[in-house]
Amino acid sequence: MNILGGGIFSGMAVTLKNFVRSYFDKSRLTTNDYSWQPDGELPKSIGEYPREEGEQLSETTTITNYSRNFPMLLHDDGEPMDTVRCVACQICERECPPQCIYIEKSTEKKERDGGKPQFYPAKFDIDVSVCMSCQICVEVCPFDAIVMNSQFELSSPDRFGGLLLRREDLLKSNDYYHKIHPEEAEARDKRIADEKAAKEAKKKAAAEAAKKKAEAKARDEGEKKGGAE
Amino acid sequence: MNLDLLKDILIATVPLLVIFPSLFAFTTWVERKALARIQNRRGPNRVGIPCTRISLFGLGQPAADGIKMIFKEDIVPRGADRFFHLLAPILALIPAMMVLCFLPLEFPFWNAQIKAMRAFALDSAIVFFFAVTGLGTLAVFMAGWASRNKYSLLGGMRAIAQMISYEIPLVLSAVIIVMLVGSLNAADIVREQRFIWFVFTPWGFTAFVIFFICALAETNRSPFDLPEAESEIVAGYFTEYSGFKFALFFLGEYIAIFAISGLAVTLFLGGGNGPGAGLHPWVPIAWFLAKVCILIALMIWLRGTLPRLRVDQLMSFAWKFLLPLSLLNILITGAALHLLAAVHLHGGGQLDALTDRKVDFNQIIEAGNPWVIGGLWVGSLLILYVAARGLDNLTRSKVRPREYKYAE
Amino acid sequence: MSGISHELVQQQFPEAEWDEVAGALIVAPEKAQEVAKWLLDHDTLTLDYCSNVTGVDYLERETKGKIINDAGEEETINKIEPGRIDVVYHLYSMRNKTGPLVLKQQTERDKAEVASLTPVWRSCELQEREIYDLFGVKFKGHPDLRRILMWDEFEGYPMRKDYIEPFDYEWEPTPHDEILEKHKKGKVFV
Amino acid sequence: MSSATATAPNYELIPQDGLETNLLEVSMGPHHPSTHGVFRMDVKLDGETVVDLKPVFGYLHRNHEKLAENMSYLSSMPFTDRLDYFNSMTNNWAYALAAEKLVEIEIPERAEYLRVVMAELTRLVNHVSLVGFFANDLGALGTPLLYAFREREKILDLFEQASGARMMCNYLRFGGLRCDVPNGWLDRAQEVVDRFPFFLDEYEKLLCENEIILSRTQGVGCLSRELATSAGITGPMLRASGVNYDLRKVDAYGIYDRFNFRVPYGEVGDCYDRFMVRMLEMRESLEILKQALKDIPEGPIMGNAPRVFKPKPREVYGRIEGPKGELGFYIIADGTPKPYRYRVRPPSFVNLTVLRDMCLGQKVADTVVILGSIDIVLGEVDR
Repeated sequence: MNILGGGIFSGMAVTLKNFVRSYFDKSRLTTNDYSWQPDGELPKSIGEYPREEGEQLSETTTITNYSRNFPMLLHDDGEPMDTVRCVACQICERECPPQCIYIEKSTEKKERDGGKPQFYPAKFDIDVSVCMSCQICVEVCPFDAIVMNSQFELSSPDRFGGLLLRREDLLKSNDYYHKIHPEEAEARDKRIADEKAAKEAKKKAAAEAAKKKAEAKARDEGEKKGGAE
Repeated sequence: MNLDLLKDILIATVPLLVIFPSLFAFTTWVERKALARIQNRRGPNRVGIPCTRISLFGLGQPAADGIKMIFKEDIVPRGADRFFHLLAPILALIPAMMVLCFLPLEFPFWNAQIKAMRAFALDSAIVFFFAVTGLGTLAVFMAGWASRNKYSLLGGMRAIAQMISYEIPLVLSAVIIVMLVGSLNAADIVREQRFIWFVFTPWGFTAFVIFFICALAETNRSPFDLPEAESEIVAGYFTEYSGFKFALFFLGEYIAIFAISGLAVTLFLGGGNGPGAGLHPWVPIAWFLAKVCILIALMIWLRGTLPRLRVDQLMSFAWKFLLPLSLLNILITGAALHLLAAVHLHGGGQLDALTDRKVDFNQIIEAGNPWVIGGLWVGSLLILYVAARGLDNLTRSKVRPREYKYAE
Repeated sequence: MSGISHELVQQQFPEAEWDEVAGALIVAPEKAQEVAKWLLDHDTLTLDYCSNVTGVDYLERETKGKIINDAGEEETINKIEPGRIDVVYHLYSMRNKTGPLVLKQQTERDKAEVASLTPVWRSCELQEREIYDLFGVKFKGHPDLRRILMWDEFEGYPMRKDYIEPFDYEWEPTPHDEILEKHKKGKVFV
Repeated sequence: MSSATATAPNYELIPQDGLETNLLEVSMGPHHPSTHGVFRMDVKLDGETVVDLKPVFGYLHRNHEKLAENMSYLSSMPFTDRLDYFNSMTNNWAYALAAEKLVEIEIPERAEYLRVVMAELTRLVNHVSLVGFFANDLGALGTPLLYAFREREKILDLFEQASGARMMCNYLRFGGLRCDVPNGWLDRAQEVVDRFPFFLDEYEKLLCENEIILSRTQGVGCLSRELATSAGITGPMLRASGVNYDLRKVDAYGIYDRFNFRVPYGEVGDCYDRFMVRMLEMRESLEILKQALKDIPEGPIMGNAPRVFKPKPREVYGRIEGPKGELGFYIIADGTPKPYRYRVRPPSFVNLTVLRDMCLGQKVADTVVILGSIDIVLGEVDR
């Protein structure tokens, strides 16, 4: 038989315990604890951010290696527009669920560093007030041109223009991508390299096969000739 | 104009007007901080001294809140009764402030050797206290009615029902003390607790528990905060109050809490009595305030733990549990007092000649046979506990924790 | 979970059609309540749980069908399939833990009306109201047929395939061309 | 089996001394602290007693189904996150399950396990925050809610590390998962799972035997077995009414048949049963999680899904046991990359059918408790 009001007393014991323990046991605090975050750039307890007035996190700060916020356009080393990976195929524009991407294809092709001439986006706008950070555009992109940025301090006093990211705002280098999502970027680069290697190997194989064929043909012909002699 | 009288009045009242509102500010901070810690949060920790980076654990928060409240727009709903809408918060504050005067706080500013100053040395202080606090109910209903809001109206209705119901066990548990002391004067009651605080007697303890529960209900504290039940009727009677009017309500509510805690301290916890109370005239005041703070801490703790009762359960708790129990308590107190007196007289004790009463309680305790008194103590507690359990079983017979089955 | 054989139902109600592609049993609205009651009270079926109720709108469309013409030759002609609205019920049995059996009622688009199965399964109550709201299908015998998701004054049935939404009267002010221009000029009312 | 709509008790107002009496009509919501979003209950009160109640929906209606019918199959995956925004993982799974029925895709073992892990973590998130909100509705000033949210945060951290987002995970794909979990994630998940029972013990001590909670919830909002079945109530609410029907057991979708777990059920079907069934279900979820985290194999996380999802004309209905009840997706494919008809069967919407029946004759304070015990999310009710 329990005592009168026993449930209330046991509840009060729980709250008293929490009251006392909250001063000693950090894991009890509701405040979010990012101590598992590998790099030390983030305040250990994000609950106290910003600690100083006007404190800004550095541009490459990410909450986690997998965090995603809004998309950005990747370019390789060199002049951004010369090495932009996007070829304005407009798949992401079609697939974007909230339809926040607006692309205008260039009229003529442009020479790339070490590649064929390609189209490029004359206009590439992302309306981040509509974007819902779903990463569908990243998945459907066949050229690995669009990836997720983790920049989250985007507030702007300009209600209309401030949240419309233009092509220039979206262009980010592959190095930057490596900084914010190291694991993901590495995996992506590896995959691209593998694909390229496979392609080249295939090409080589095809070329070799063609060569062999040609050689065989030549030998055949030679033999024929020899036979005829 | 009698200048001395004016001086007396000022000396007696100004400290009250300084101590309690500042205690209010401090309590809001403590409450927020303590609730935060109970809930494993940090609580207010930014506001400190303005223009510096010193945050002082957020102690500046009440001041910041107060300033914000004053500068907020005062919104009166269209169709509300403007006059009563304004009157209600004022009327909520005034009775609460008034009853502070009946507390046995003796400020030694003036001629301490001759007489300590008390605001109101009224012989029937306890009766007056209950009479004046009853006015607070009116303010609450006025607010509920004048707002022209259905939630407010529901809150006002709840407040009336709740406060009237809980007033009865509240008064009945105070009657115990009056029986023990034989006086309605707050100072007499405190003086009577020189040796033993009434909370350490079985009847006093039961009465204290009932009194405390009723005090929670009277001041709309959790788990009896039905008139302002946030999850049900938005904010109850002050749904439509904003800015300074809201602040007044808030202040009135807290002052009422101090007043009723002060009364509980006076009646059950020995008022200003405590170790070293005779050393300096300020010590009893410190003791008194410390005890009030302990009661308030208890209230905060309860608020952080308990959910709210429902309105019919609240009523049945008051009428079917607290009321019979306090009546029984009165019965047992009377019987015990007679028994004690009989034993006392049997043992050759004398009646108190000074007062008009048969026995002086303290005298009996001091002189009595410890076995008799101990037996009485245990017996009364047992009877009261069994009675409480029985009443509990009667009122909530079907409510029990359950066992659950599993399907594989 | 095992499915439920439709043949059992067809034995009792021979006029019920079995649609192989959809895997659904098509019953006439007049018969629907009777079939539903029978399914609910049947000893072995006991379809006591109606999980999902929804409508499907089919516009009038041209299909190519093959017929044998008078001359006995196969000929491809254009058939016009009239538009219709299906009301689909997914039925399960909680007691036997079997299901589903898909029940369909079909009705024409202009004067869409089917029988309400709310008297048989309470779970249809809100879902049928939703179909009434979004597809404009009237349910005969429904206790409380009002709009549910749209407001009472709303006109049209948004889930129909030919619904044309009115001009964006409650748009999110997003910074794009024309709307941006309008916003710059000031508050726009349409 | 009774299935007729409950009618309000025949109410007569007795005029007293020539004074006219009226019922008090209160419109609770859409901006009310305890309607869990923009939901409205038009309540008619006699004093404090509820005489009539009409739920009003649609404040958050955005015609999710129409949106999905106008975009490709994959594109509506992120929109399913927004249905029941507490449980994006299970929403994803329900949609993926339905879509995978359309085309035959083999799902890799690791993906199946991770799906179960995510779904059970989601169940923990949902139940723990529901119980917190429920206590808040009862008037417990945020304390249980904040304890619950602290634990929820830990699980949301796990989601964030795995999928990049805390709530709108968008993690499942037709045929598997979008990406694998990062290194060390499974250990962190194990840690969270190991520590969760301590929290549950404390929570049970705080709430389950509290006299006030017992008297506030027992006998309030009773839902009979028959009505629950007929009204299509699903999930913990159905099991609280004493019907043993859990799709994880009945359908055994995914790989649920490999795990050893029990299904708690109540007998009375009142708010206390609904509350306790959820508390007990959390322990069972932890059991599943322990087994799944132990057995999880290495391997690929994506099956042989076609790059362009273009199923043949078919009709499918896929359903899973979501934390709130049976979440079903009914898809009609017509051979194009867009679904011809896309229908969500939202559990909390259907569960609201009996709100009125449960509330009639109760006190106004009980309506919020009953509503809280139904466990609705307006993103899903209104879609």
